Amino acid sequence: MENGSSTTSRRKNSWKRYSRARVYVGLFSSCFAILLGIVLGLGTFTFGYGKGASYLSNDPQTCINCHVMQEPYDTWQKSSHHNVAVCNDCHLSHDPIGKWVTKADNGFFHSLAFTLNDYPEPLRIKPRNRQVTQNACLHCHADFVHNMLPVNHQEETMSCVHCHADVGHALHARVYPILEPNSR
Amino acid sequence: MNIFERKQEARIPFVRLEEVDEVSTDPAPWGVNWPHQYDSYLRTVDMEESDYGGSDGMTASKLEAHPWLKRLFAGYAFSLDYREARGHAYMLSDQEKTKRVTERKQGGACLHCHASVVPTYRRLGLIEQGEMDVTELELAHDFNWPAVMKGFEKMSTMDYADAHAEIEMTPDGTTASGKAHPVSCIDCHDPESMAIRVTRPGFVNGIAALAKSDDPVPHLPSIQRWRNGKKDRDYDPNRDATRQEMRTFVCAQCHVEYYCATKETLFFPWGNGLKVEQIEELYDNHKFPDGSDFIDYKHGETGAKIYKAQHPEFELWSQGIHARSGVSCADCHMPYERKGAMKVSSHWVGSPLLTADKSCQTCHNVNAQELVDRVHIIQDRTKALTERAAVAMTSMLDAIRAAQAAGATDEQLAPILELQKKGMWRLDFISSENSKGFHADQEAARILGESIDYCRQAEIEALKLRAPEAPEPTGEVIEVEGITPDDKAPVN
Amino acid sequence: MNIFERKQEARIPFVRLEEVDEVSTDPAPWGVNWPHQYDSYLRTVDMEESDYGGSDGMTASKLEAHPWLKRLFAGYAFSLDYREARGHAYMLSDQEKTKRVTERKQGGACLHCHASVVPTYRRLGLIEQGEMDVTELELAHDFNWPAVMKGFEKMSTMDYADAHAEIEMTPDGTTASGKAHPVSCIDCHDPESMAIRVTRPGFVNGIAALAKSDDPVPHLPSIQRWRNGKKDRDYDPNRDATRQEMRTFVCAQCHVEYYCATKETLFFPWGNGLKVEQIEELYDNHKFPDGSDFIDYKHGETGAKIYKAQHPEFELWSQGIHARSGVSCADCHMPYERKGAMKVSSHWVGSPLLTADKSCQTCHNVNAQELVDRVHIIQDRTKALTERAAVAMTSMLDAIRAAQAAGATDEQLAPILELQKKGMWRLDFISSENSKGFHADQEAARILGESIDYCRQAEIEALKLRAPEAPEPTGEVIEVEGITPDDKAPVN
Ligand code: HEC
Ligand code: HEC
Ligand code: HEC
Ligand code: HEC
Ligand code: HEC
Ligand code: HEC
Ligand code: HEC
Ligand code: HEC
Ligand code: HEC
Ligand code: HEC
Ligand code: HEC
Ligand code: HEC
Ligand code: HEC
Ligand code: HEC
Ligand SMILES: [Ca+2]
Ligand SMILES: [Ca+2]
Repeated sequence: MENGSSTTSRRKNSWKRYSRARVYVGLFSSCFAILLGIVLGLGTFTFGYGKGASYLSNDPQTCINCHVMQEPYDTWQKSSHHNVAVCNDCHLSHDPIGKWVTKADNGFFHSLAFTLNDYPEPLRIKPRNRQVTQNACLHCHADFVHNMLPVNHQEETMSCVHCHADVGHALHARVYPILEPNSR
Repeated sequence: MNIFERKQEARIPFVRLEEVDEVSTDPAPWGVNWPHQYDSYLRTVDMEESDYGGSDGMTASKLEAHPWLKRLFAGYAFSLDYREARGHAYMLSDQEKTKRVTERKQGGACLHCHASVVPTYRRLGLIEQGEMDVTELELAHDFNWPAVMKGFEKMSTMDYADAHAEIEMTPDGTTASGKAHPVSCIDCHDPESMAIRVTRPGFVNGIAALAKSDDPVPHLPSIQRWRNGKKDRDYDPNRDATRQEMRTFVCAQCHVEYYCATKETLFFPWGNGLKVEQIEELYDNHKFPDGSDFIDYKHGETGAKIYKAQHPEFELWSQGIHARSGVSCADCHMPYERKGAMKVSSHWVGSPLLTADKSCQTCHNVNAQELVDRVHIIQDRTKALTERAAVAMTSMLDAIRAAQAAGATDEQLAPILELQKKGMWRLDFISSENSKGFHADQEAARILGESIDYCRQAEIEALKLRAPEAPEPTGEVIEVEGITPDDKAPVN
Repeated sequence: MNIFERKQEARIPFVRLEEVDEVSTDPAPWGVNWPHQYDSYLRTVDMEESDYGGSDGMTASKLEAHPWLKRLFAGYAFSLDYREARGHAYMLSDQEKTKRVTERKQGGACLHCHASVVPTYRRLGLIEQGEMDVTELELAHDFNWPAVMKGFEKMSTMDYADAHAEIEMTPDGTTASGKAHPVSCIDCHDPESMAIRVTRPGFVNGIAALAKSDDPVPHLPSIQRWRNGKKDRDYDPNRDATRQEMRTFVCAQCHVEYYCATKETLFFPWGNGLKVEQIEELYDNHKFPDGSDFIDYKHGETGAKIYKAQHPEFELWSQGIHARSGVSCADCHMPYERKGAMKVSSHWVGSPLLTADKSCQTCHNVNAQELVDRVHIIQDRTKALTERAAVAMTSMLDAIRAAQAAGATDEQLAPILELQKKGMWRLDFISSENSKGFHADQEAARILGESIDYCRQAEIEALKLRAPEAPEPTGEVIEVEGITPDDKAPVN
């Protein structure tokens, strides 16, 4: 019976996500309408140059169509996950609708930012996308970290990257450049 | 970087083989349901060593290791017996055995942090509230904060032996007669949901007082949130705190500075803030219910009014970079460990230096030895400065006693004894804190620097009482010479 | 993958439009080849502010901001004029203008760190080696360390004006007559390969001496490697250091404690190690070539022999967690900035607080304001402790002068003046260090704590000289009272 209650809770949860997703779709299309004009005005639209379509593929290679993705890519290759997870495993929502929404709005807005050359340096993930990555961790590790899940819906789960900052790539990793290898 | 994520799917409730409820102070039945945590919890009887008595099993006497402590505590029970801490399993028996209890009268409040005492608070509270005989069912039924608070206040008026006896009269979930247990699952967990919670009235009152203060606490975001809210009720950690904060608060129920004698109900002095000078200021302005000035003891050698500091781990941690970065006590002292296909929190609470790989390495990408070395660098600096402050403290005492022998009046001595109090309070604050400065390294050094200054100032003022008026300085001040004297030395 | 490797990739081949060689102290031609770096280098004339005078453009007088500095430096040229630092572009003109130079005779060695002086060293060296007329071609041809060393020693014997004139007689790559420039590309870069290099004899000698010492330097692994090697030659940073170490060494050519007057050739006192007490010990045992004891100045008020500390940024950084973690000066002070598709090192060297995102966020995943706040917490603690130490220092001076006025003998005063020296050395070490403790926060607090202790001890000893013998303490020591007085106060 306890199990029963928790499965219903799961269903409730994914419903929440679904409705959120719909909001995005709406938001996305309207932004698109407005911004398309500006962007076309700018001439070469990076979505083409940057093979914006790459956002629709799973091959990390396609991410580095934009040099700003080089560093994540390089550090990902040395990360504990490069054999087991590609960019999109962590940066795309794992439920059918959210997935395409994330692709669409990141693909669009990152292309835009790239075109306008307007983005923070170093890059900082946006809260929305951070939630995507957190869900991704759980998508693969939910069972292993079952103990860490909230005991009720009021409670939170600690952010995985609070402790595992560089599983995907050492971007803000507090690294130790000159220490001898054996000090790692 | 925000360190929690909401909107996660909930944990599937545990399958329970044994029922546990609000009287289950005996950990054994919990252990049947959660064997991994129970096993590691039991390991707190183990004694492994790390430097500076971290997790030292011998509980060597600190008084023998640092004879100056005897003079620091002169006139107070701590000068009879003061030892290294050890594992949670020993907390009750060590308290029963200390000369501070066996050779001096102590208050019932002592048990607040040394026994699984909450059901007893509840029972005493219900009695205070006029119930004739309190049934086990009633005790087990729910937490009942009002009753717990009442019982807590009641026990603060009892003496240690009577209070201890009351615990043994309270059922513990297995035997109706009851048995006193050290800290147990029920002290940190809700038996219904297993969520972590705080159960200690001293902490609940103390943290609410802190929330009311205007001390900025960026490391405790939920307090900031409460302050920005309507404030129509007190800050309540069990309702308001984030899970990550709770991973610290469960420890802050005990690892804090406290007042705990029978002139007043046990309290944590956080009404002005958590910094050493804010706590001092609170004591300076505090009056006992009987109207007298707050004091812990009159110093045995000089008669100064002294405040005793005890293990302010939570307070010092609060000033450190880890707190500021959202790193909780449990992150380091209860690291996750793999148990088969699961991750569980180690309940073998002890020195993180013994588990540096799990406690530190997930965040710090260096080998365990390097991490231990870094801790030792910090602790060695703290230790050297502590010994320096101790020398200043003892030579201050000699100077004050000399001034008294020379017939200095109380009026003359008053400001000097005030300096003594400030100097000793700061030295005790850091030497009674158990991380040897690691929890906030620069803050620990700052406090010791101030301690040295106040002790030396007291010594100076005491000397001045005996020295004649200073004569007018006569020696003239030499004019600046050129940096380059004309007689040049031959090069090489 | 770490910062170091990442930066390696940012390296991009460059085309040379202008030839630059070993006389090119004028940065302009370099700027044609490397416009991005040149542009940011030129920005060092900009003046933006951050607290505590970081990158303060006014170069406010530190003497006016902290009057106690006048008494600290009494009898020494620093008491005439001592200001906030500013951008590299000003280093030469600020030196020419300081009253320390205009109103007192100074040595030629001063230019070691304030001008692009190496080709002049080479020219003077060649002359010393007996060459009649040194051609520009010969000067430009190669670095020639032996000649540079000779010229460096030569200039240490000149006085400031003559040395300055020599620089103007040396070609600078654009005009044959030459012009004196502040630190320039050639001081940190090999004109052939653009690799970073060190060019300052003071540093090369100093770091070699450090390598010979047994001070553990885990933050400088190449020194550890050299020590484990055959040691058949001196440690040579340009051959032995890692690139990441070089990113610190280029700064450590100047941002270090030094001796720089004319009684001896300029040197960095690292022969015993880099810690404050190791440097002190080296000075204690050091003799000038003329056989006299090492000293910077006789204190104007007391006659004590004082060591002057100057900007020990490298030494303090060496004791900090960033050094221990392999974080170089350039990582924070010359962060990478995006220039279109490539990343270049910012040559606008200044306060990282003005570029916290680029300087810190590469490693710390928190917002820029939070990083600035963390720095301020550390600096505020350091500042408070510094002011406390300053009070102890001045009241020490008063007490010593009183004792002198009371007729204390030199024998009596000797140990007191020794304490004064220790206390002042430590205070100066931290107050002349320019990060306000950030580079090694706990170490800075430890040093100030010791400074307070030594100054107060000196005051005490000076008082004792005037006070009568201390009487036997009479007051008996009160026995320990029970913690629980029997008269219990009513609860609440
Ligand atoms: C069209 C060029 C381009 C491509 C292709 C690209 N990115 Fe990005 N990406 C950017 C830019 C520009 C930003 C900075 C956006 C900002 O911060 O406003 C960015 C930021 C991000 C961020 C963090 C900022 C945020 O919005 O949360 C993530 C995560 C990310 N990219 C992942 C990816 C992944 C995964 C891929 C491949 C599937 C990819 N990117 C492909 C240009 C690109
Ligand atoms: C194993 C999971 C994982 C993989 C694989 C992964 N990332 Fe990430 N990435 C994360 C997480 C988690 C964060 C957010 C870190 C945080 O919360 O600060 C992140 C953040 C980022 C950011 C924003 C920068 C920042 O630190 O905020 C970029 C850009 C990014 N990833 C790009 C990529 C690219 C490109 C790839 C593939 C080459 C990739 N990631 C692969 C987990 C992953
Ligand atoms: C696509 C599935 C997938 C995703 C998404 C994923 N992981 Fe993993 N992770 C794995 C697998 C498979 C392994 C085992 C790899 C191995 O043993 O080498 C692993 C290993 C790990 C490890 C152990 C290795 C190490 O780095 O210490 C940690 C920790 C970890 N994951 C954390 C995370 C976190 C945190 C996230 C989200 C930011 C995440 N994982 C996202 C599949 C995933
Ligand atoms: C408070 C720190 C902390 C947080 C937060 C945390 N972990 Fe861990 N995690 C650890 C530690 C410590 C270990 C290593 C346990 C061991 O080695 O026995 C670990 C181990 C793991 C492993 C297995 C590593 C291995 O050796 O195979 C995975 C997978 C993992 N964590 C995933 C996660 C995920 C997913 C989250 C977020 C829900 C998370 N962690 C949050 C501390 C943490
Ligand atoms: C970042 C890691 C970290 C955090 C967070 C932390 N500690 Fe510690 N703690 C340590 C280390 C390291 C030591 C030194 C252990 C030693 O010397 O053996 C220590 C020592 C202690 C000791 C003395 C241990 C002994 O063996 O005697 C106690 C008690 C303690 N901490 C309690 C706490 C409490 C309570 C909190 C939260 C308020 C806390 N710690 C937060 C790392 C941490
Ligand atoms: C109910 C009070 C109480 C609570 C709650 C509590 N402690 Fe303790 N703790 C004690 C007492 C009492 C001792 C000393 C036991 C002794 O020496 O007999 C102790 C000892 C310790 C020690 C020293 C252990 C050793 O091996 O030397 C550490 C470390 C410690 N506690 C950390 C924590 C942490 C972390 C938490 C929270 C997860 C915590 N404590 C919660 C009361 C408590
Ligand atoms: C607010 C919580 C709290 C209260 C109240 C408290 N203690 Fe403790 N006690 C602790 C903690 C935490 C430790 C472990 C840290 C340490 O040893 O400093 C400890 C350690 C001890 C120890 C072992 C180390 C030592 O000091 O020799 C004894 C004995 C002890 N307490 C006795 C007492 C007595 C007697 C009282 C009542 C006067 C008392 N305690 C009141 C929290 C408390
Ligand atoms: C001093 C406080 C304290 C005591 C006593 C304590 N726990 Fe815990 N326990 C914690 C903390 C803190 C966590 C981590 C909770 C979180 O992160 O949500 C935890 C987590 C747990 C969890 C969740 C899974 C996990 O491992 O993280 C279980 C189950 C658990 N404890 C069982 C027990 C049992 C059984 C006992 C008694 C034998 C016990 N605890 C005693 C503090 C305590
Ligand atoms: C959950 C993450 C986390 C854990 C666990 C952790 N740290 Fe840290 N530590 C940090 C952060 C964050 C900082 C602040 C600096 C930074 O942002 O990197 C820090 C700073 C430090 C520093 C430098 C600050 C100082 O006081 O000098 C030391 C040393 C250190 N940690 C040691 C340890 C040790 C030892 C442990 C284990 C007992 C530990 N840490 C556990 C995250 C962590
Ligand atoms: C981890 C980052 C970091 C590293 C590494 C570092 N510094 Fe700093 N430095 C700072 C910060 C932050 C300040 C304070 C700036 C302020 O107060 O405005 C500072 C201040 C300074 C100042 C005074 C700046 C001013 O505006 O007056 C100097 C000079 C300096 N550092 C030189 C060095 C040298 C030389 C090294 C290497 C030996 C070094 N720093 C290493 C961060 C760093
Ligand atoms: C040739 C000597 C020399 C070298 C090499 C040198 N500096 Fe300086 N630096 C100076 C002098 C002299 C000043 C003071 C200039 C003035 O105040 O007129 C200064 C000033 C500074 C300041 C204060 C700037 C401000 O805006 O307040 C910082 C920060 C600094 N240096 C950092 C560095 C770093 C980092 C390096 C290495 C990358 C470095 N310096 C290399 C001599 C040098
Ligand atoms: C070993 C290198 C070095 C030597 C030798 C040196 N300086 Fe400096 N000087 C610096 C650095 C680095 C700064 C910037 C940091 C600071 O201001 O503390 C500086 C700052 C200054 C300033 C500006 C701030 C102030 O102190 O008012 C003046 C003026 C100055 N030096 C004059 C001199 C004179 C005169 C001499 C010779 C007696 C000299 N310097 C020798 C490195 C050196
Ligand atoms: C105080 C020392 C110093 C001075 C003066 C200096 N540089 Fe640099 N420069 C550095 C450091 C440190 C680096 C980083 C080198 C590395 O990481 O290998 C660097 C890097 C460079 C690079 C390599 C690409 C990059 O941006 O990292 C170029 C090109 C360069 N500098 C040009 C110049 C020019 C042109 C000048 C004169 C206008 C100059 N430098 C003056 C210290 C200096
Ligand atoms: C190249 C990496 C790197 C850079 C750049 C860097 N840090 Fe750190 N920082 C570290 C590491 C590593 C530690 C040690 C703790 C740890 O291991 O995380 C640390 C520790 C700290 C601490 C805690 C130690 C202390 O003294 O309290 C603070 C605060 C801090 N950094 C601030 C800064 C600021 C501000 C800047 C920029 C001016 C900066 N850091 C730049 C890597 C870096
Ligand atoms: Ca107390
Ligand atoms: Ca000097």
